[in-house]
Amino acid sequence: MIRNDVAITPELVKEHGLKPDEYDRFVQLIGRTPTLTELGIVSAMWNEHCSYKSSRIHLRGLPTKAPWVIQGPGENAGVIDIGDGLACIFKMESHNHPSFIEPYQGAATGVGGILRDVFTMGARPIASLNFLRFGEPDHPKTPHLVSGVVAGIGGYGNSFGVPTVGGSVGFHPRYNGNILVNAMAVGLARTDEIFYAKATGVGNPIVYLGSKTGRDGIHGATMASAEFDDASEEKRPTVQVGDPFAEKLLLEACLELMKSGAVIAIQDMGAAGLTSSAVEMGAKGNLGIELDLDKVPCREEGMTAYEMMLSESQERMLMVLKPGMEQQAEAIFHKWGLDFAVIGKTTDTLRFVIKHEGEVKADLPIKELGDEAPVYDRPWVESPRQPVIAPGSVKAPMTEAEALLKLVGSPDQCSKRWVWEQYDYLILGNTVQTPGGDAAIVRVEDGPKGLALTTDVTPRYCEADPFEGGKQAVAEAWRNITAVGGLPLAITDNLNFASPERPESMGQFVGCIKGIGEACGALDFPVVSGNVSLYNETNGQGILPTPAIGGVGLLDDVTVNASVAFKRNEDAIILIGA
Amino acid sequence: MKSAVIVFPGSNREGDVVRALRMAGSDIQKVWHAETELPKGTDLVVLPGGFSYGDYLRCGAIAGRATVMDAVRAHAARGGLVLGICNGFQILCESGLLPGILMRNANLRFICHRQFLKVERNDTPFTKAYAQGQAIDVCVAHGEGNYTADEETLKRLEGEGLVAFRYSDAHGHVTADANRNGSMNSIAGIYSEKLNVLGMMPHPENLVEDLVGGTDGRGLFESLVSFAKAA
Amino acid sequence: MKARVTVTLKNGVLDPQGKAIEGALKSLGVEGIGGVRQGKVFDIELDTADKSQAEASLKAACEKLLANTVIENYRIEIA
Amino acid sequence: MKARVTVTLKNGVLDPQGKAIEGALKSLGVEGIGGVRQGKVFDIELDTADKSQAEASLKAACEKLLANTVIENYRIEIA
Ligand SMILES: Nc1ncnc2c1ncn2[C@@H]1O[C@H](COP(=O)(O)OP(=O)(O)O)[C@@H](O)[C@H]1O
Repeated sequence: MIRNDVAITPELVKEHGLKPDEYDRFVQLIGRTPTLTELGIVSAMWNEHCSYKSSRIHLRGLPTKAPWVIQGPGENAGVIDIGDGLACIFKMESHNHPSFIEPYQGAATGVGGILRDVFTMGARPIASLNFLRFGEPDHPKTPHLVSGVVAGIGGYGNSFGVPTVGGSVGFHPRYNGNILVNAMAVGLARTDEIFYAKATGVGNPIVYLGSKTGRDGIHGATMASAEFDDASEEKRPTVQVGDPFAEKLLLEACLELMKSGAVIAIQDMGAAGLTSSAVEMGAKGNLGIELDLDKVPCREEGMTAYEMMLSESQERMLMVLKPGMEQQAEAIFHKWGLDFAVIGKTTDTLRFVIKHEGEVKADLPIKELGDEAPVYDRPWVESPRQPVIAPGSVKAPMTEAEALLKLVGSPDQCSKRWVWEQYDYLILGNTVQTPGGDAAIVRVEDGPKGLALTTDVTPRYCEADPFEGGKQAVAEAWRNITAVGGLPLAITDNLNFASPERPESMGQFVGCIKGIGEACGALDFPVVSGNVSLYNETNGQGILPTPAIGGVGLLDDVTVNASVAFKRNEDAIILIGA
Repeated sequence: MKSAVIVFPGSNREGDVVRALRMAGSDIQKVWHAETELPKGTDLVVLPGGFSYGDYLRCGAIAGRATVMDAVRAHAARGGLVLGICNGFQILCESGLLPGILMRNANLRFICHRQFLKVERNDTPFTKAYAQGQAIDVCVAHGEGNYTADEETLKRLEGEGLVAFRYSDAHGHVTADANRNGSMNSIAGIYSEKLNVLGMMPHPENLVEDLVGGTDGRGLFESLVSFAKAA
Repeated sequence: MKARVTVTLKNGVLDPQGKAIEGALKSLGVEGIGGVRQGKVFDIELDTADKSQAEASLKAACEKLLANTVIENYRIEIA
Repeated sequence: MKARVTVTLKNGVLDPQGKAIEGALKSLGVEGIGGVRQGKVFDIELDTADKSQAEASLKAACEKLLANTVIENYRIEIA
C-alpha cells in the first residue's frame, strides 16, 4: 500500500511546472493520485530540460550518422572514431540560469557537469571550451557576471586539470537579463572501452559513488510548499556548489573501476540527479529499478525521499556493477576517499520503486516516465525576412581608418586574452594552438594525431535569418577547423533560445535547426551530441537566437598545422573564397 | 638517474613532468602520497603541479603534512635532490623544506601565460645547462604564486645566493611589469641552503618541445640528469 | 574605529574546503573533530568616528563585495 | 560541543588580498574604509563534551594544519 501524506493540489502541481493536462496524463498513466515523491519525479522527468518535449520532433531532422560516428545523440556524449583504436568523446551543455543567479558557482558546476558527461563514458578529458554571451558592457550587472563566470570556469577546470583551450565571448543588450554559459568537454577513450548508460541483467547491484547528497538545487518553489523545518530563519539557498577536487577524485576512481571490469552501466547524476540517472539506466535496458534510500550517503540530516530524488548535488555517479564485484569497487573508491554505497538493484518488473524508512515512496512504470513524456508540436511562425540592403545605398559613417579602430576596439572584436589568461590552457602539455586563434589544436597522446576544436555562432545572423544563420554557424565551425589544417568530423550543439511558447521564438528555433541540418548534411559534418536550452528570457524579452556549435576535427599529423599569425616580412597575402 | 614523482590525490601535472623527465633520460617511478618510503636508489624527488588536496585551506598545506613528506624530508636531509614545481613549491614551503609562503596573486586572479625567467646562477644541479643571467622562456599557471617572506628570510636568501629564478623580460631584465603575481624581489624560485632543494612557480615541464611552445624548459631536466649521472 | 566582519556559508550549502580540512585533520590524527565549515573574517579600519556611518559603510561593503549573499551570511561587529 | 577558530595574519605580514579588497571597495564607492585585512574562521563540531579535551584537540588542529604559525596567529573560542 502506498501512502500519500501530502494532498496534491492544483497549486502544488503548478509549482512543479506541470500543466493541468500533463498532470492528468500522468494520473491516467499510473491509475491513481501520485505521492509527493512521485510528483517530484515526474516533474523532473517531464520538464523541458529532461524530456525535450518542445524540441524533440525538430531535432529528429538533424543528420547524426557517418562512418566514423560510434555514438550519436542519446547518450551522455557523442563518440567518434579517430583511428588507431581511439575515440573522441565530446559534448556541450548550458548552465545559463544558475550562472545568472551565482556566476562563479553556476559556471563552475556547468564545467563540472559536462566533464562528468564525458568521463562517464570512459574517456579521460583532454580539453574544454566555453561559449559565453553577456549583456551590454555598461549594464550594471555585466562586470560582476563576467568576472564571476570566467573565474568559475577557470576555477573548476584548472583545479580538475583539463586545459581550457578555446571559446567565444560576446556582448549584446538582449542578454542583459539572461546570460549564456555553455561549456564543452572533449575526452579520449579506446574504442573498445566505451561505457554506456544501459543497464543489463536482473538483480545486479546499483551503486552510488562520489560525494554525499545534500539539499542542493532542489527547486525553490517546491521547497517553500513542502513542510521543512520552519525554524530555519534563512531561506534555503538552492545554489549548487562545485568541488573540482572531488570531481578529479571521481574521475580517477571511475577510470580505475572501469579498468577492473566491474562496470556494467554508468550514468552521472546531473540535473534531476538520482531520478533521471536511475530511470535512464533502467529504461534503456528494459529493466526495473528498485532503490532503498536509507542507503544513500547524505550530507544533511533528515532528508526526505522527495529531496533525495530531486537533489542536484554535484560530483556523483550511479553504476550497475557485475554481481560479486562490490568489494573490489568499494576498495577503489575508498582509496580515493569517496563515498560508495549499494543502494538498490535491477529488477524484471519494469517499475521504478523507491523505498525509504520502511515505506514505498514511489512505484512508477519506468519506461513510460521517458517514453510517455508529452511531446509538443508547438505553433511557430516563419521569421520575417529582412529587406536586403543595397550596398550602394549605405553612406559611410566614418573613414576606413576610424572604422577599423572602432571595430578592433569593440568588446566583441577586441582581444579576449583577459579571459583566457585565467584558464590554464597549457596543462597536459599537448596544446599545439592556444586560445586566440581560429580553432585550438591539442595533440592526441604523444601524437602524431591532433584534434582541432572550436565553438561558434553569430547570433545576429540567426536573428536576421534563422535558416541562413544556422547554416552559417556550422560553416564557420567547419572553416575554423579547416583553417588550422584539420578535417572536420562532427559537431555538438547547444541550442539557446527564448520561450518555445511564443510562435516567433519557436520559429527561430525551427529555422536554425533546419539551417544547421542543411549545412551538416552538405558538409558531412554530423551532430553527435547536444543540448537544448529554452525559456532564455526575462520579462518577455528573449535572447538572440543562439545555437552554439562546437566543432571537432582531426589532424593526421599534428605537426602540420596553420595558425593566424603572419610569419615573415614580405610574405604574400592571398584572399580566397567567394 | 632515478626520479620519484609524488602523486597526491589532486596532482594534475604529474604526467607533464614525467614526460619531460623521460625526454631527458631519467627512469621514473610514481609514488602515491600515502607511501612511507621512497623507491630504493631515488636520486630526485619531484613534487608536481596540481591542487594536491583541493588546496582549499592554504595551497600545499595539507600535502605538506602528508605521510610521504617524512620520507621526502629525510631524502633532502641526506642531500638528495628535490624539485617542487608550482603546487610542489607551495608544498615545500608548507612542509618546512623551504622558507616563506606563496600568497594569492596580486590581482587575485589565476593567470596562465608565457613568462621569461632570469637564471640567477648556473652552478647548481638544476641549472648547469643554462648560462648565468640567461632569460629562459617558460610558462606560469597559478592563482597563488606571490612569494612572500619576512625581511630576515629575504635578506638571507639574497645574501646566500639562494634565489634561483626571477621574473624578467626577454633580455633578462628584472622589471616590475614582468612580475605579474607581485612576488617579493620578483622571486620565481628558491633553493634550500645546500642547493639540493628547488621550489619554483613556473612550469619548465610545459616547454620541452617546439610543437607545444618551445624548449627552454629542457635545460633544467637535462642538468638534473647529467648531475645525477656524474655523481 | 575598527570592525570585524565574519562571513560564513549558509546552512546546507556544500563546503568543499571544510570537507577537505576535516579529512586532513582525521588523517593527521587529530581526535574528536566531528565537522568543519570554513568562513572568512575581515578586519577593517574605518576612517570615521561615527558609529552609524560606520555601520552603513560596512553593510554596503558586505552587500557589494565581502559576502556573496546568495550562499553566505555576514555579521558585523564594531569594536 | 562547538568551537570557532579564527586565523589572522600576523602584524607586518603583507596581505595582498586585503589590499585588493580595499581597492575594490573604494572603486565600488564604499566610503570610509581605511584598511582591510583578511583572515579565516573555522566552525568546528567536536565529538567530545570534555572542555579540556576539546581545547587540546583544537590546539593540535591549529598547530598542525589550520594556521601557518610562521605568518598567522590563531584564536580558539569554545561555545
Ligand atoms: N571564453 C573563452 N575561452 C577560451 N578562449 C576564448 C574565449 N573567448 C575567446 N577565446 C579565444 O579567443 C578567440 C577569439 O574570440 P572571439 O572573438 O570571442 O571568438 P570567435 O573568433 O570564435 O568569434 C577564440 O577563437 C578563442 O581562441
